Amino acid sequence: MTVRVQTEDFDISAEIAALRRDNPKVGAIASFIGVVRDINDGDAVAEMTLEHYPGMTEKSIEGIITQARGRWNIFDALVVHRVGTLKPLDQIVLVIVTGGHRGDAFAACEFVMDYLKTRAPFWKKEKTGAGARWVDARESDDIAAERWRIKG
Amino acid sequence: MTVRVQTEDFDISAEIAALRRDNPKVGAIASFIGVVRDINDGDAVAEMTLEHYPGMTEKSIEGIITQARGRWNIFDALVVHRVGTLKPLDQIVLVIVTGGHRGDAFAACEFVMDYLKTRAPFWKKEKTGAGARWVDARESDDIAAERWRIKG
Amino acid sequence: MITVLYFARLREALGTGSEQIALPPAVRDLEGLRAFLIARGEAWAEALGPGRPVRVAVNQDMAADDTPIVEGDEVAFFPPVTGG
Amino acid sequence: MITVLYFARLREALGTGSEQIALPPAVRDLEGLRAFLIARGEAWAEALGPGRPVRVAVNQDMAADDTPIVEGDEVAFFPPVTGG
Repeated sequence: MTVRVQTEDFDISAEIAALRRDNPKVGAIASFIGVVRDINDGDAVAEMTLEHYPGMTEKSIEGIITQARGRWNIFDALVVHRVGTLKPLDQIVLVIVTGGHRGDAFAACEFVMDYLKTRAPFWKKEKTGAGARWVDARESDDIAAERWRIKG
Repeated sequence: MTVRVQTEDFDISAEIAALRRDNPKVGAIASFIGVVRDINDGDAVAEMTLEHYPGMTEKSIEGIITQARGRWNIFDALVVHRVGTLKPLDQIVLVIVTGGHRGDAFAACEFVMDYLKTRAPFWKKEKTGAGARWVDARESDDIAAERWRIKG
Repeated sequence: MITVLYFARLREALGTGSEQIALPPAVRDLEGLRAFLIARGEAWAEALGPGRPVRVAVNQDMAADDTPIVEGDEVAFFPPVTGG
Repeated sequence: MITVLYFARLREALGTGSEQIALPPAVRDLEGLRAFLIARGEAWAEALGPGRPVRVAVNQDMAADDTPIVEGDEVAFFPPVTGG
Protein backbone atom coordinates (compact mmCIF):
# COMPACT_ATOMS: atom_id res chain seq x y z
CA MET A 1 0.00 0.00 0.00
CA THR A 2 1.04 3.61 -0.50
CA VAL A 3 0.06 6.58 1.66
CA ARG A 4 1.44 10.03 0.97
CA VAL A 5 0.61 13.42 2.48
CA GLN A 6 2.12 16.15 0.34
CA THR A 7 1.76 19.73 -0.82
CA GLU A 8 2.42 18.82 -4.48
CA ASP A 9 -0.30 18.02 -6.98
CA PHE A 10 -0.73 14.47 -8.31
CA ASP A 11 -1.54 12.78 -11.60
CA ILE A 12 -4.04 9.94 -11.48
CA SER A 13 -2.72 8.19 -14.60
CA ALA A 14 0.80 8.00 -13.20
CA GLU A 15 -0.46 6.84 -9.79
CA ILE A 16 -2.61 4.11 -11.33
CA ALA A 17 0.30 2.85 -13.41
CA ALA A 18 2.52 2.70 -10.32
CA LEU A 19 -0.13 0.94 -8.22
CA ARG A 20 -0.98 -1.66 -10.87
CA ARG A 21 2.70 -2.53 -11.30
CA ASP A 22 1.73 -4.56 -14.37
CA ASN A 23 -0.04 -7.11 -12.21
CA PRO A 24 -2.15 -9.16 -14.66
CA LYS A 25 -4.51 -10.26 -11.86
CA VAL A 26 -5.92 -6.72 -11.62
CA GLY A 27 -9.27 -6.50 -13.38
CA ALA A 28 -10.80 -3.52 -11.60
CA ILE A 29 -9.44 -0.11 -10.65
CA ALA A 30 -11.78 2.12 -8.65
CA SER A 31 -10.64 5.63 -7.91
CA PHE A 32 -11.79 8.89 -6.44
CA ILE A 33 -10.54 12.45 -6.63
CA GLY A 34 -11.73 15.15 -4.26
CA VAL A 35 -11.56 18.68 -5.63
CA VAL A 36 -11.79 22.15 -4.04
CA ARG A 37 -15.16 23.72 -4.85
CA ASP A 38 -15.70 27.45 -5.09
CA ILE A 39 -18.57 27.29 -2.65
CA ASN A 40 -19.21 25.56 0.69
CA ASP A 41 -22.26 25.86 2.90
CA GLY A 42 -23.43 28.73 0.71
CA ASP A 43 -20.31 30.90 0.89
CA ALA A 44 -17.90 31.55 -1.95
CA VAL A 45 -14.53 30.05 -1.13
CA ALA A 46 -11.43 31.84 -2.43
CA GLU A 47 -8.94 29.37 -1.01
CA MET A 48 -8.53 26.81 1.75
CA THR A 49 -5.71 25.54 3.88
CA LEU A 50 -5.43 21.95 5.01
CA GLU A 51 -3.54 21.03 8.16
CA HIS A 52 -2.72 17.50 9.28
CA TYR A 53 -1.08 15.60 12.12
CA PRO A 54 2.20 14.35 10.65
CA GLY A 55 2.76 10.76 11.62
CA MET A 56 -0.71 10.00 12.91
CA THR A 57 -2.32 10.90 9.60
CA GLU A 58 -0.22 8.46 7.61
CA LYS A 59 -0.47 5.77 10.29
CA SER A 60 -4.24 6.05 10.56
CA ILE A 61 -4.71 5.88 6.79
CA GLU A 62 -2.48 2.81 6.60
CA GLY A 63 -4.66 1.33 9.33
CA ILE A 64 -7.83 1.94 7.36
CA ILE A 65 -6.35 0.40 4.22
CA THR A 66 -5.47 -2.66 6.28
CA GLN A 67 -9.08 -2.77 7.49
CA ALA A 68 -10.30 -2.47 3.89
CA ARG A 69 -8.10 -5.39 2.86
CA GLY A 70 -9.61 -7.46 5.64
CA ARG A 71 -13.15 -6.67 4.55
CA TRP A 72 -12.90 -6.90 0.78
CA ASN A 73 -11.00 -8.93 -1.73
CA ILE A 74 -8.69 -6.24 -3.09
CA PHE A 75 -5.06 -6.21 -4.12
CA ASP A 76 -3.71 -2.82 -3.24
CA ALA A 77 -4.65 0.75 -2.41
CA LEU A 78 -3.10 4.16 -2.66
CA VAL A 79 -3.98 7.39 -0.88
CA VAL A 80 -2.45 10.74 -1.76
CA HIS A 81 -3.71 13.66 0.32
CA ARG A 82 -2.57 17.21 -0.19
CA VAL A 83 -2.05 19.72 2.60
CA GLY A 84 -1.28 23.43 2.59
CA THR A 85 -3.08 26.12 0.65
CA LEU A 86 -5.38 25.06 -2.18
CA LYS A 87 -7.69 26.96 -4.51
CA PRO A 88 -10.96 26.07 -6.23
CA LEU A 89 -10.41 23.45 -8.95
CA ASP A 90 -7.29 22.12 -7.19
CA GLN A 91 -7.17 18.41 -6.50
CA ILE A 92 -7.21 17.57 -2.77
CA VAL A 93 -7.23 13.83 -2.40
CA LEU A 94 -6.82 10.71 -4.49
CA VAL A 95 -7.82 7.17 -3.56
CA ILE A 96 -7.15 4.23 -5.88
CA VAL A 97 -8.05 0.63 -5.16
CA THR A 98 -7.11 -2.31 -7.39
CA GLY A 99 -8.81 -5.67 -7.27
CA GLY A 100 -9.97 -8.61 -9.28
CA HIS A 101 -13.59 -7.47 -9.56
CA ARG A 102 -15.44 -4.19 -9.48
CA GLY A 103 -17.75 -4.66 -6.49
CA ASP A 104 -14.99 -5.04 -3.93
CA ALA A 105 -12.84 -2.32 -5.50
CA PHE A 106 -15.72 0.19 -5.41
CA ALA A 107 -16.68 -0.64 -1.83
CA ALA A 108 -13.14 -0.42 -0.52
CA CYS A 109 -12.52 2.86 -2.34
CA GLU A 110 -15.64 4.46 -0.89
CA PHE A 111 -14.83 3.06 2.56
CA VAL A 112 -11.34 4.60 2.55
CA MET A 113 -12.71 7.88 1.23
CA ASP A 114 -15.39 8.03 3.94
CA TYR A 115 -12.67 7.47 6.51
CA LEU A 116 -10.55 10.27 5.08
CA LYS A 117 -13.47 12.68 5.28
CA THR A 118 -14.58 11.77 8.76
CA ARG A 119 -11.81 10.25 10.86
CA ALA A 120 -8.37 10.98 9.44
CA PRO A 121 -6.68 13.93 11.20
CA PHE A 122 -7.06 16.72 8.64
CA TRP A 123 -8.49 20.15 9.34
CA LYS A 124 -9.74 22.58 6.76
CA LYS A 125 -9.72 26.37 7.00
CA GLU A 126 -11.56 28.27 4.31
CA LYS A 127 -11.05 31.84 3.20
CA THR A 128 -14.33 33.48 2.14
CA GLY A 129 -15.50 37.04 1.67
CA ALA A 130 -16.22 37.09 5.41
CA GLY A 131 -12.63 36.12 6.28
CA ALA A 132 -11.01 32.82 7.21
CA ARG A 133 -12.92 30.17 9.16
CA TRP A 134 -12.23 26.65 10.33
CA VAL A 135 -14.74 24.28 8.80
CA ASP A 136 -16.95 22.43 11.28
CA ALA A 137 -17.40 18.68 11.07
CA ARG A 138 -20.52 17.59 9.22
CA GLU A 139 -23.03 15.24 10.68
CA SER A 140 -23.70 13.76 7.24
CA ASP A 141 -20.07 12.70 7.07
CA ASP A 142 -20.32 10.99 10.42
CA ILE A 143 -23.33 9.09 9.16
CA ALA A 144 -21.38 8.01 6.07
CA ALA A 145 -18.65 6.59 8.29
CA GLU A 146 -21.15 4.96 10.63
CA ARG A 147 -22.41 2.86 7.76
CA TRP A 148 -19.15 0.94 7.85
CA ARG A 149 -18.94 0.85 11.66
CA ILE A 150 -15.41 2.19 11.40
CA LYS A 151 -13.42 1.79 14.56
CA GLY A 152 -11.42 4.63 16.06
CA MET B 1 -22.41 13.44 -21.31
CA THR B 2 -19.85 11.63 -23.43
CA VAL B 3 -20.06 8.06 -24.72
CA ARG B 4 -17.41 6.63 -27.00
CA VAL B 5 -16.85 3.12 -28.31
CA GLN B 6 -13.40 2.88 -29.82
CA THR B 7 -10.47 0.58 -30.53
CA GLU B 8 -7.90 3.10 -29.25
CA ASP B 9 -6.62 3.18 -25.69
CA PHE B 10 -7.56 6.06 -23.35
CA ASP B 11 -5.89 8.17 -20.68
CA ILE B 12 -7.89 8.76 -17.51
CA SER B 13 -6.14 12.05 -16.65
CA ALA B 14 -7.00 13.59 -20.00
CA GLU B 15 -10.58 12.31 -19.85
CA ILE B 16 -11.11 13.70 -16.35
CA ALA B 17 -9.77 17.09 -17.40
CA ALA B 18 -12.14 17.16 -20.38
CA LEU B 19 -15.14 16.08 -18.32
CA ARG B 20 -14.52 18.59 -15.50
CA ARG B 21 -14.23 21.44 -17.97
CA ASP B 22 -12.95 23.63 -15.12
CA ASN B 23 -16.36 23.58 -13.49
CA PRO B 24 -15.75 24.89 -9.93
CA LYS B 25 -18.92 23.18 -8.65
CA VAL B 26 -17.31 19.75 -9.07
CA GLY B 27 -16.14 18.44 -5.70
CA ALA B 28 -16.11 14.72 -6.39
CA ILE B 29 -14.82 12.63 -9.28
CA ALA B 30 -15.48 8.90 -9.07
CA SER B 31 -13.99 6.70 -11.74
CA PHE B 32 -13.52 3.11 -12.73
CA ILE B 33 -11.22 1.33 -15.15
CA GLY B 34 -11.79 -2.27 -16.19
CA VAL B 35 -8.67 -4.14 -17.27
CA VAL B 36 -8.07 -7.42 -19.11
CA ARG B 37 -6.92 -10.09 -16.67
CA ASP B 38 -4.68 -12.98 -17.67
CA ILE B 39 -7.11 -15.49 -16.23
CA ASN B 40 -10.89 -15.98 -16.32
CA ASP B 41 -12.88 -18.85 -14.80
CA GLY B 42 -9.61 -20.64 -14.16
CA ASP B 43 -8.19 -20.53 -17.67
CA ALA B 44 -5.20 -18.47 -18.81
CA VAL B 45 -6.34 -15.84 -21.30
CA ALA B 46 -3.90 -14.86 -24.06
CA GLU B 47 -6.17 -12.28 -25.64
CA MET B 48 -9.80 -11.36 -26.02
CA THR B 49 -11.95 -9.74 -28.65
CA LEU B 50 -14.86 -7.46 -27.86
CA GLU B 51 -17.72 -7.06 -30.29
CA HIS B 52 -20.53 -4.52 -29.96
CA TYR B 53 -23.73 -3.42 -31.65
CA PRO B 54 -22.85 -0.06 -33.24
CA GLY B 55 -25.59 2.46 -32.60
CA MET B 56 -27.49 0.51 -29.96
CA THR B 57 -24.45 0.33 -27.70
CA GLU B 58 -23.94 4.09 -27.62
CA LYS B 59 -27.66 4.77 -27.38
CA SER B 60 -28.17 2.35 -24.50
CA ILE B 61 -25.21 3.78 -22.56
CA GLU B 62 -26.52 7.30 -23.05
CA GLY B 63 -29.84 6.04 -21.73
CA ILE B 64 -28.25 4.63 -18.60
CA ILE B 65 -26.37 7.87 -17.94
CA THR B 66 -29.67 9.71 -18.22
CA GLN B 67 -31.14 7.27 -15.70
CA ALA B 68 -28.17 7.87 -13.38
CA ARG B 69 -28.69 11.61 -13.59
CA GLY B 70 -32.30 11.13 -12.60
CA ARG B 71 -31.40 9.03 -9.58
CA TRP B 72 -28.40 10.87 -8.20
CA ASN B 73 -27.26 14.44 -7.91
CA ILE B 74 -24.38 14.36 -10.37
CA PHE B 75 -23.09 16.79 -12.97
CA ASP B 76 -21.75 14.76 -15.81
CA ALA B 77 -20.55 11.32 -16.83
CA LEU B 78 -18.25 9.81 -19.41
CA VAL B 79 -18.01 6.27 -20.71
CA VAL B 80 -15.24 5.07 -23.01
CA HIS B 81 -15.45 1.42 -23.99
CA ARG B 82 -12.91 -0.29 -26.18
CA VAL B 83 -13.73 -2.96 -28.76
CA GLY B 84 -11.55 -5.19 -30.91
CA THR B 85 -8.66 -7.33 -29.76
CA LEU B 86 -7.20 -6.70 -26.31
CA LYS B 87 -4.50 -8.42 -24.28
CA PRO B 88 -3.97 -8.88 -20.54
CA LEU B 89 -3.13 -5.55 -18.85
CA ASP B 90 -4.97 -3.59 -21.55
CA GLN B 91 -7.60 -1.13 -20.40
CA ILE B 92 -11.14 -2.08 -21.52
CA VAL B 93 -13.54 0.44 -20.09
CA LEU B 94 -13.52 3.78 -18.32
CA VAL B 95 -16.38 5.38 -16.41
CA ILE B 96 -16.04 8.82 -14.84
CA VAL B 97 -18.76 10.63 -12.90
CA THR B 98 -18.46 14.17 -11.58
CA GLY B 99 -20.63 15.61 -8.85
CA GLY B 100 -20.75 17.89 -5.88
CA HIS B 101 -20.31 15.15 -3.29
CA ARG B 102 -18.76 11.73 -3.15
CA GLY B 103 -21.75 9.54 -2.25
CA ASP B 104 -23.74 10.31 -5.37
CA ALA B 105 -20.67 10.18 -7.63
CA PHE B 106 -19.68 6.74 -6.33
CA ALA B 107 -23.20 5.33 -6.62
CA ALA B 108 -23.74 6.62 -10.15
CA CYS B 109 -20.33 5.35 -11.28
CA GLU B 110 -21.01 1.86 -9.95
CA PHE B 111 -24.52 1.90 -11.41
CA VAL B 112 -23.23 2.75 -14.89
CA MET B 113 -20.48 0.15 -14.59
CA ASP B 114 -22.94 -2.56 -13.53
CA TYR B 115 -25.03 -1.70 -16.55
CA LEU B 116 -22.04 -1.95 -18.87
CA LYS B 117 -21.18 -5.39 -17.55
CA THR B 118 -24.69 -6.79 -17.65
CA ARG B 119 -26.94 -5.02 -20.13
CA ALA B 120 -24.96 -3.05 -22.70
CA PRO B 121 -24.56 -4.93 -25.98
CA PHE B 122 -20.95 -6.11 -25.82
CA TRP B 123 -19.76 -9.68 -26.33
CA LYS B 124 -16.43 -11.04 -25.28
CA LYS B 125 -14.50 -13.86 -26.94
CA GLU B 126 -11.44 -15.16 -25.15
CA LYS B 127 -8.47 -16.97 -26.60
CA THR B 128 -7.09 -19.53 -24.16
CA GLY B 129 -4.80 -22.54 -24.48
CA ALA B 130 -7.92 -24.53 -25.41
CA GLY B 131 -8.79 -22.20 -28.30
CA ALA B 132 -11.20 -19.30 -28.62
CA ARG B 133 -14.51 -19.27 -26.74
CA TRP B 134 -17.37 -16.85 -26.32
CA VAL B 135 -17.73 -15.91 -22.68
CA ASP B 136 -21.05 -16.85 -21.09
CA ALA B 137 -23.04 -14.32 -19.09
CA ARG B 138 -22.49 -14.50 -15.34
CA GLU B 139 -25.29 -14.83 -12.89
CA SER B 140 -23.35 -12.70 -10.37
CA ASP B 141 -23.40 -9.84 -12.85
CA ASP B 142 -27.14 -10.14 -13.27
CA ILE B 143 -27.51 -9.93 -9.52
CA ALA B 144 -25.36 -6.79 -9.45
CA ALA B 145 -27.67 -5.16 -11.98
CA GLU B 146 -30.80 -6.35 -10.19
CA ARG B 147 -29.75 -4.33 -7.16
CA TRP B 148 -30.51 -1.20 -9.10
CA ARG B 149 -33.67 -2.56 -10.76
CA ILE B 150 -32.30 -1.45 -14.09
CA LYS B 151 -34.88 -1.37 -16.83
CA GLY B 152 -34.26 -2.84 -20.26
CA MET C 1 -37.63 -4.89 -46.31
CA ILE C 2 -36.35 -5.27 -42.82
CA THR C 3 -32.74 -5.43 -41.65
CA VAL C 4 -31.78 -8.40 -39.50
CA LEU C 5 -28.50 -8.39 -37.57
CA TYR C 6 -26.69 -11.21 -35.77
CA PHE C 7 -23.92 -10.74 -33.24
CA ALA C 8 -21.19 -12.75 -31.57
CA ARG C 9 -21.85 -16.50 -31.27
CA LEU C 10 -24.98 -16.18 -33.42
CA ARG C 11 -23.14 -14.31 -36.15
CA GLU C 12 -20.58 -17.09 -36.29
CA ALA C 13 -23.11 -19.92 -36.13
CA LEU C 14 -25.24 -18.45 -38.91
CA GLY C 15 -22.34 -17.28 -41.05
CA THR C 16 -23.77 -13.78 -41.45
CA GLY C 17 -23.83 -10.54 -39.50
CA SER C 18 -26.49 -8.73 -41.45
CA GLU C 19 -29.14 -9.38 -44.06
CA GLN C 20 -32.05 -7.63 -45.73
CA ILE C 21 -35.27 -9.61 -45.76
CA ALA C 22 -38.52 -8.89 -47.56
CA LEU C 23 -40.94 -8.96 -44.65
CA PRO C 24 -43.06 -12.14 -45.11
CA PRO C 25 -46.79 -11.29 -45.01
CA ALA C 26 -47.39 -13.80 -42.19
CA VAL C 27 -44.86 -12.12 -39.91
CA ARG C 28 -46.49 -9.58 -37.60
CA ASP C 29 -44.35 -9.74 -34.53
CA LEU C 30 -41.01 -10.96 -33.24
CA GLU C 31 -42.35 -14.44 -32.50
CA GLY C 32 -43.44 -14.72 -36.13
CA LEU C 33 -40.09 -13.53 -37.47
CA ARG C 34 -38.22 -15.97 -35.28
CA ALA C 35 -40.43 -18.86 -36.49
CA PHE C 36 -39.77 -17.77 -40.09
CA LEU C 37 -35.99 -17.84 -39.51
CA ILE C 38 -36.05 -21.16 -37.65
CA ALA C 39 -37.86 -22.73 -40.60
CA ARG C 40 -34.80 -22.04 -42.79
CA GLY C 41 -33.03 -25.17 -41.55
CA GLU C 42 -31.03 -26.88 -38.88
CA ALA C 43 -28.40 -24.20 -38.21
CA TRP C 44 -31.18 -21.66 -37.71
CA ALA C 45 -33.24 -23.92 -35.48
CA GLU C 46 -30.14 -24.71 -33.49
CA ALA C 47 -29.20 -21.03 -33.04
CA LEU C 48 -32.63 -19.45 -32.55
CA GLY C 49 -34.87 -22.31 -31.38
CA PRO C 50 -36.97 -22.24 -28.19
CA GLY C 51 -34.89 -22.36 -25.04
CA ARG C 52 -31.76 -21.03 -26.72
CA PRO C 53 -30.14 -18.09 -24.88
CA VAL C 54 -31.08 -15.46 -27.45
CA ARG C 55 -31.87 -11.81 -26.85
CA VAL C 56 -33.56 -9.63 -29.44
CA ALA C 57 -33.63 -5.89 -30.03
CA VAL C 58 -36.05 -4.16 -32.37
CA ASN C 59 -34.88 -0.77 -33.57
CA GLN C 60 -32.19 -0.94 -30.89
CA ASP C 61 -34.55 -1.46 -27.96
CA MET C 62 -34.80 -4.77 -26.16
CA ALA C 63 -37.85 -6.62 -27.43
CA ALA C 64 -40.23 -9.43 -26.44
CA ASP C 65 -42.05 -12.12 -28.44
CA ASP C 66 -45.07 -9.89 -29.00
CA THR C 67 -43.10 -6.84 -30.15
CA PRO C 68 -44.58 -5.90 -33.58
CA ILE C 69 -42.34 -6.07 -36.63
CA VAL C 70 -43.09 -3.67 -39.48
CA GLU C 71 -41.54 -2.63 -42.76
CA GLY C 72 -38.20 -0.84 -42.26
CA ASP C 73 -37.45 -2.27 -38.82
CA GLU C 74 -33.97 -3.21 -37.65
CA VAL C 75 -34.06 -6.49 -35.74
CA ALA C 76 -30.98 -7.82 -33.96
CA PHE C 77 -30.45 -11.31 -32.51
CA PHE C 78 -27.64 -11.86 -30.05
CA PRO C 79 -26.56 -13.94 -27.04
CA PRO C 80 -26.80 -12.55 -23.50
CA VAL C 81 -24.27 -9.74 -23.30
CA THR C 82 -20.88 -10.14 -21.64
CA GLY C 83 -19.40 -6.67 -21.72
CA GLY C 84 -16.74 -4.72 -19.91
CA MET D 1 8.54 14.89 29.97
CA ILE D 2 5.60 14.44 27.66
CA THR D 3 4.95 16.10 24.31
CA VAL D 4 1.64 17.90 23.90
CA LEU D 5 0.44 18.92 20.44
CA TYR D 6 -2.38 21.24 19.40
CA PHE D 7 -3.91 21.40 15.92
CA ALA D 8 -6.07 23.72 13.86
CA ARG D 9 -8.49 25.92 15.82
CA LEU D 10 -6.92 24.82 19.12
CA ARG D 11 -3.41 25.62 17.94
CA GLU D 12 -4.56 29.11 17.02
CA ALA D 13 -6.57 29.66 20.22
CA LEU D 14 -3.72 28.54 22.45
CA GLY D 15 -0.97 30.21 20.46
CA THR D 16 1.16 27.07 20.33
CA GLY D 17 1.36 23.92 18.28
CA SER D 18 3.67 21.89 20.46
CA GLU D 19 5.14 21.95 23.94
CA GLN D 20 7.17 19.75 26.26
CA ILE D 21 5.69 19.36 29.73
CA ALA D 22 7.23 17.79 32.82
CA LEU D 23 4.53 15.27 33.68
CA PRO D 24 2.86 16.54 36.89
CA PRO D 25 2.82 13.80 39.57
CA ALA D 26 -0.95 14.11 39.98
CA VAL D 27 -1.59 13.39 36.29
CA ARG D 28 -2.24 9.70 35.69
CA ASP D 29 -4.64 9.77 32.78
CA LEU D 30 -6.00 11.99 30.04
CA GLU D 31 -8.71 13.43 32.27
CA GLY D 32 -6.00 14.51 34.73
CA LEU D 33 -3.86 16.09 32.02
CA ARG D 34 -6.80 17.98 30.63
CA ALA D 35 -7.68 19.32 34.10
CA PHE D 36 -4.05 20.39 34.53
CA LEU D 37 -4.11 22.32 31.25
CA ILE D 38 -7.52 23.91 31.91
CA ALA D 39 -6.17 25.24 35.24
CA ARG D 40 -3.65 27.35 33.30
CA GLY D 41 -6.23 30.07 32.64
CA GLU D 42 -9.15 31.32 30.67
CA ALA D 43 -7.89 30.61 27.15
CA TRP D 44 -7.18 27.02 28.17
CA ALA D 45 -10.50 26.56 29.91
CA GLU D 46 -12.24 28.05 26.90
CA ALA D 47 -10.44 25.75 24.44
CA LEU D 48 -10.34 22.49 26.40
CA GLY D 49 -13.17 22.78 28.95
CA PRO D 50 -15.99 20.27 29.37
CA GLY D 51 -18.38 20.22 26.47
CA ARG D 52 -15.90 21.72 24.02
CA PRO D 53 -15.59 19.78 20.77
CA VAL D 54 -12.10 18.41 21.44
CA ARG D 55 -10.65 15.08 20.35
CA VAL D 56 -7.50 13.64 21.87
CA ALA D 57 -4.94 11.15 20.62
CA VAL D 58 -2.33 9.53 22.83
CA ASN D 59 0.68 8.23 20.94
CA GLN D 60 -1.29 8.77 17.74
CA ASP D 61 -4.24 6.61 18.73
CA MET D 62 -7.61 8.12 19.59
CA ALA D 63 -7.94 8.26 23.38
CA ALA D 64 -10.61 8.54 26.09
CA ASP D 65 -10.69 10.26 29.48
CA ASP D 66 -9.32 7.20 31.23
CA THR D 67 -6.43 6.58 28.83
CA PRO D 68 -3.28 6.49 31.01
CA ILE D 69 -0.62 9.12 30.45
CA VAL D 70 2.96 8.15 31.19
CA GLU D 71 6.43 9.62 30.80
CA GLY D 72 7.41 10.00 27.14
CA ASP D 73 3.87 10.03 25.75
CA GLU D 74 2.78 12.18 22.81
CA VAL D 75 -0.63 13.69 23.49
CA ALA D 76 -2.48 15.65 20.80
CA PHE D 77 -5.56 17.86 21.24
CA PHE D 78 -7.57 18.82 18.18
CA PRO D 79 -11.08 19.70 16.96
CA PRO D 80 -13.25 17.12 15.17
CA VAL D 81 -11.55 16.43 11.87
CA THR D 82 -12.74 17.94 8.59
CA GLY D 83 -10.55 16.29 5.99
CA GLY D 84 -10.59 15.62 2.26
